Amino acid sequence: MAEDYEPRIVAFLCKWCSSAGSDLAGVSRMEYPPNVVPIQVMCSGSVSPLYIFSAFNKGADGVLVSGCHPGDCHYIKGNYYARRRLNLVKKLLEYVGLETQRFQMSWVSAAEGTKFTQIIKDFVKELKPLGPQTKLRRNP
Amino acid sequence: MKRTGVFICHCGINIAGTVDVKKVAEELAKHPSVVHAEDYVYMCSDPGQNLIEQAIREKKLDGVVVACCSPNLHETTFRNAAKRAGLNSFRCEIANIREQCSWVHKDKPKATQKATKIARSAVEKVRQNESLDALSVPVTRRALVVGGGISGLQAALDIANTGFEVILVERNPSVGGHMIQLSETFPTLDCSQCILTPKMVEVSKHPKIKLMTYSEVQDVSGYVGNFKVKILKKPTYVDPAKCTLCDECTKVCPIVVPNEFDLGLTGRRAIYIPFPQAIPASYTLDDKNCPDPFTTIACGKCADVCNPKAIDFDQKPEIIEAEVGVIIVATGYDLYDKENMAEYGFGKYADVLDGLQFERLCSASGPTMGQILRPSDHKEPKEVVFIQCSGSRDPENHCAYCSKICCMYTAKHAMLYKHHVHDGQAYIFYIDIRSGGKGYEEFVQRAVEEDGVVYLRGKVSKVFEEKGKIMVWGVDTLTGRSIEIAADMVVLAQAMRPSTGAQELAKKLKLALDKDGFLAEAHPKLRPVESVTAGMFLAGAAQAPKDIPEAVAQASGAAAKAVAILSQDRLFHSPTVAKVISNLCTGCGMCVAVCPYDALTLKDGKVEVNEVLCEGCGTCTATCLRSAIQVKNLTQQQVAEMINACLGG
Amino acid sequence: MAKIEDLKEEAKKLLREGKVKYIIGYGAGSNGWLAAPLFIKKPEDVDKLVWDPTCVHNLVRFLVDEKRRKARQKQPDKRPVGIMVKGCDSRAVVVLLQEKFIDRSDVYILGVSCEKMGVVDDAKLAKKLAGKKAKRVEVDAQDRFVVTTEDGKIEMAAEELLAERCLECKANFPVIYDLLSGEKTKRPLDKPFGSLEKIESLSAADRSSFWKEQLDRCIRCYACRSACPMCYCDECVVDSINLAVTADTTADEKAQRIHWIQRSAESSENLVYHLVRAIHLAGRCIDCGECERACPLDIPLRFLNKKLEKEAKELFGYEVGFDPALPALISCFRDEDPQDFIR
Amino acid sequence: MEKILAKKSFPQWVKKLDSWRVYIPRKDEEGRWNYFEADGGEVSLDVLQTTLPPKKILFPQREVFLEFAKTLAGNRETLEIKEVLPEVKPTVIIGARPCEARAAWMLDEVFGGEFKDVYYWKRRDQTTLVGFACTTPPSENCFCTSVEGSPHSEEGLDLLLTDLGDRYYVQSMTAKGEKLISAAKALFEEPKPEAKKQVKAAHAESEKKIRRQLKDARPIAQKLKGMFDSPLWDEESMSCLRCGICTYLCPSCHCFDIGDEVESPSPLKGQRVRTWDTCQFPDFTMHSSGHNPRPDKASRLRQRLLHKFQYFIQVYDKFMCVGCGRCITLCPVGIDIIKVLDKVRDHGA
Repeated sequence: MAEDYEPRIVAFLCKWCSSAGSDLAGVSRMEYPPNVVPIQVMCSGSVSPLYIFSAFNKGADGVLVSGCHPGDCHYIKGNYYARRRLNLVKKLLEYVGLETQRFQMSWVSAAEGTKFTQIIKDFVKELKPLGPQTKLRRNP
Repeated sequence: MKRTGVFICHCGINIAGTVDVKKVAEELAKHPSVVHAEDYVYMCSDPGQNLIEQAIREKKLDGVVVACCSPNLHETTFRNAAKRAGLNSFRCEIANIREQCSWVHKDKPKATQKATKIARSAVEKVRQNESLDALSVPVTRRALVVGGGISGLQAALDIANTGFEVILVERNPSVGGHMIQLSETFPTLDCSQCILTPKMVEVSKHPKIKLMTYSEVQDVSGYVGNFKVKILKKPTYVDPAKCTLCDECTKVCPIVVPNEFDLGLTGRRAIYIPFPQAIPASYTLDDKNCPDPFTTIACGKCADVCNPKAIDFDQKPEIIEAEVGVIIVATGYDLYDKENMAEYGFGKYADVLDGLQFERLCSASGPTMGQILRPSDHKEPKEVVFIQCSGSRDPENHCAYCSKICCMYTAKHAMLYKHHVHDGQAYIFYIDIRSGGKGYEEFVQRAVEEDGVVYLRGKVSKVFEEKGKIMVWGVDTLTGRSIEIAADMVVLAQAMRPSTGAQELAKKLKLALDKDGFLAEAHPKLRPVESVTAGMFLAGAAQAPKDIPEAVAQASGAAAKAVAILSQDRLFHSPTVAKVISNLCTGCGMCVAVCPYDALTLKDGKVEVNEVLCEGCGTCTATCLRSAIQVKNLTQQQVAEMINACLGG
Repeated sequence: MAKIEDLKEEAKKLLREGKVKYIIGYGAGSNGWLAAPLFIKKPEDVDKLVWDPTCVHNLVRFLVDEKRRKARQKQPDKRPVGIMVKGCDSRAVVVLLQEKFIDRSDVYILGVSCEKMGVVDDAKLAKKLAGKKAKRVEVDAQDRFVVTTEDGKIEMAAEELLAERCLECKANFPVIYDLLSGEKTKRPLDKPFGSLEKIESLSAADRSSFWKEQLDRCIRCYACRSACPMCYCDECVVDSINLAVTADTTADEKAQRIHWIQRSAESSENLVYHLVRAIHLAGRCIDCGECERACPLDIPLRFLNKKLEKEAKELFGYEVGFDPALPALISCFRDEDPQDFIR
Repeated sequence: MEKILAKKSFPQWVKKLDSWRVYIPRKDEEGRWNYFEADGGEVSLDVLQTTLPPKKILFPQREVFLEFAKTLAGNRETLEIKEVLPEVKPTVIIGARPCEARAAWMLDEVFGGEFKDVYYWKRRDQTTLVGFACTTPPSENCFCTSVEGSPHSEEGLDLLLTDLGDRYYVQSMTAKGEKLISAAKALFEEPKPEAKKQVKAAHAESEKKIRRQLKDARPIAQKLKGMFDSPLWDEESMSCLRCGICTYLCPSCHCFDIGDEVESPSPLKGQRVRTWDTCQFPDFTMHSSGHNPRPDKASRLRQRLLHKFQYFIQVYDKFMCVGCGRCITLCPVGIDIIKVLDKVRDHGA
């Protein structure tokens, strides 16, 4: 793969934990690759499978959904629904041949700036060798 | 919306150091719905805010995006600025290009590109934002407290003392809860009844508190500030106003049943007063046992001897409806059921007791008038074995959690025993000693040093009766020796469980329970006294095992939270709540099932949103198969465009 | 195969007494060997009902039409509709009840047990006959298929002709019914998801090219979702239209049409369409196979839905179409739901 | 021009057509017939009916009309619009059935006339249709003879090949057809008189082999005029699923939708495309007011039949049905256009 290939990642971050954790990474001046563009949602439970399919369709090379750890959801149980729903999405995407690394989910608390940073670093590292995502992408 | 303004903050060099803010403004100006884009060194400063206000007025902006720091910091600042210029505050959105961009990247062109995407995505969002006004509802300035134990009493008093009305509902004939059964309390050994009864009296006399004993909550509807409750008042068949407490009725009553207050160590009549200091001070005719279920005839002897004619057999259950603004649930605990501890001979041998029974034996008002005697033969026990963690910390067989107070009360029990029986010996089997708390560790040390209590680290393997003794086999894991004690009495520190009926009540109140059946708090760290439902609060052992000072503290905390609501005329609520696109809704109810706040209901085959209950989490949105439910100002349409913006360019 | 004389008697009685509006059943097809849906309004037409292994259709789909029809009528006839269901179809009724799409009182369920049999797979039959045309497909007393062609009769063992889904059937007799024809014969099922193994064992790249090849054929005629009893939405989320507009719908609302995918039958759009359909059927598909059968381009759609059925079972212990009181798969969770895929 | 082509020379002929893009029906592993680009490989001659008619080549399911993009230069916003016309290489469709060619001839009428559809004609003008006379009906539901067609109809075709055992009898109707013959002149021979007789016989025989028949198509068309409000439509559409099979796979159905596919809203960029659409989809007639003049399956089935057997005849004096039988064969619930029209004929009788 070309050295200058930069994967494009959309990250759906829940407002209360993961977006706050990402803020903490900023406040702590941690550094991670700029390949990820965040979209703040209220809760990981609100992330529809359609968002994920759509992101890949519009050209994302990777999609991340991040929410509060189990038991810590600001809305009590939204992340549990997300966990179940997105597990199915992941299995389905793998089944149609999308590389398993392209769709990821994580629990990042408001205190886990380091974890968020590491997740993004790893994600970019894992996506690079795969090259651009073309399977769901319109007009690749 | 077609007239969006974009304002890019340099934040000194915090943003401008890594992001080419001019370039971002330039790029954003190309967006078809952006009519104004500018950058400024500190947007949050007064001149910065003025720029925004001025642009809104001059360019008739109908949407504003401020690309700056995290929305947690200045969203309110900029929304207020927008509002001052006559723009609805919900038409202002923040693009976080500092914490989530400039501070975490070094490559300027790439950071600039990313900041552009973040800002564009915010433009897409704001373009479709609706103007919204905060929702507001009036508040019924009255509280309901469920449970008349120490937590409920404390919460009721704290609220009433601020001047708001309180309805206190207790299902037993008297308030007092488990605390009134205790003899002395750790770590100070002051008399439990002596410190509790003044509070009970205060509650009963308080002009702002309506005490409803022998009553149960039947139904709750409504939402924060506006709950409607139905309370079932069970008949006591005795008019407390007329009753003189002469006690003639109990003398003639022929029916004897186990006394709940003494945990079955004594009996009571079918007409009874639970304990002498009961509040309200009155008798109750227990209609489960009178008339005798076998003869089904009420003998009427009590009424015959009642001079003031206080007994009224015609009393009927009453349903009392009330409106309240907040609800505090303080339903307390029960001890782990005896049936479950057959391994320790509990329920099989009369001299194997639980902690509360032992409290009664120690109590001056108890069945033995404060003398510690074996229930089986009324002899003084000379060797007593106390077993901690009886049912606690045993995930395989019993409860996984630690019941928290047992270490302390067992130390107290052993100490009290030694104070009564100076030549006796107390043994305590324990797993760990958990004595965190003010004066607690010293208290345990005192038990060991002053009262010679023998602590044995290990589990008891077998308890059985032999020649009038209760044989206790166990292992001291510190020495590795097996231990055999021929005890006269065994006291089990039973695990604490949520009180019976709490689960049923939780269902009525639509409160969540944790995996052990205790009421779930809204957040384990940050919102420990709030329930998951707005306007409902938790106090005492109903939420988790806790001791008296903790229960009192939580009760006061819950009261303060309750008063914070009651002290307002109206409650305001974020308007970014769910809305239903009715033509698309098929009424399948999937969203209703996932809503954590019971904000959704099915009516005539369509879903309806109770906006006051909705917190706008959007889990319903992702669940709906037909996109028929959307959160205002973060609709799927908006997210779809945001996704597009994040990937474009 | 069960005899349906009792069912016919009941059907006649229901129609005679006016207890049902009409009965949806199977009749002889007008063309070829396959049965066709039959709508019976008069008792004398009941004898046109047939029950044989060519009764492949899931008639529950027509309850969706019935609901739409009722919604258009000012004073709808509220009597139930009688409907013939096989085991699989009955599970579709359960899902519709679960999703409150219909009420139990809307249907009079005439259940028929497949007993040891099932329905014929048209592709398998075509392959077996290699160009010859079948006129009739019957079952003999030994549960073997007898296929009548122009050149005479051919006998075949059940497994050779039965649809793959019948070989993986979890409910060969109805799980909900008002009247049941035939026996409740349980049959062993060693590999409930055996047919998936072939695709699952492929590498990611091979799976990708397999599905690309299959889905590139899609012409978006939407026969799959049209044949599906669970695709009862008035407007599918992938349609960038707003069918459900009324006179009160504002221009703004009309403008807010989400273009999740394009209508164009292109590789990416076809794939996303089928992914959305699969995920929306997770925990709802009862494997009646109608989408696959209806597809004129023979796309093996069942493998998409079956995969998620398998995951629902293995990950969450969820089985669809047996209990109308159960919450939907994605409307519930267990504390111990797997999360090994989460970082 | 009439010629003879030996069957063994047929693949050679196809190979010689290298300055054309050649489409030919081929069977895939699963036994499905479809039109594929002939890549010089095997050419199969026992062609059954393809699932999709060659309509998809003349009138593709998706066609870009124009591309648009907004640009900002200084303060001036400009919308750039670029027409996209199909770049078409001369194309031959070999193996088209006479009915399918008749359908192309109908598409010509629709997309031609006073307002010519440039996109269609860009392709059509470059396309040569080589038909195979159906000496064996390719489908058990063929009924071309009932709708004024025949298994050896020449309408719309440039060449017609008739199977005479070891050779084809080749009739050329147009200059386009002759061009194909001249591309490999050496392979073609002059027919002998008895071959002419044979071909006539084969054609006559082929008509007899058509198994299905719709009687009195013209009188039915007349009768349909009075049946707009008939309860028949309701009954016949009961089992309809409202899918698009019958129309998408129909060689003569040609309805389409035009829409914008926006690739990026900022800066605005996208394409205007034409895609197939069908009267069988509920949103086909949806008005932006929310009113739908064809709100149910009955009205949509009626539309399909009236378009084919009434409206089209009024305008072009032709049935817009060529009797290929695809809609019958592939309907998942067995709706049979012949049976429905039979009922129309017998209605009220």
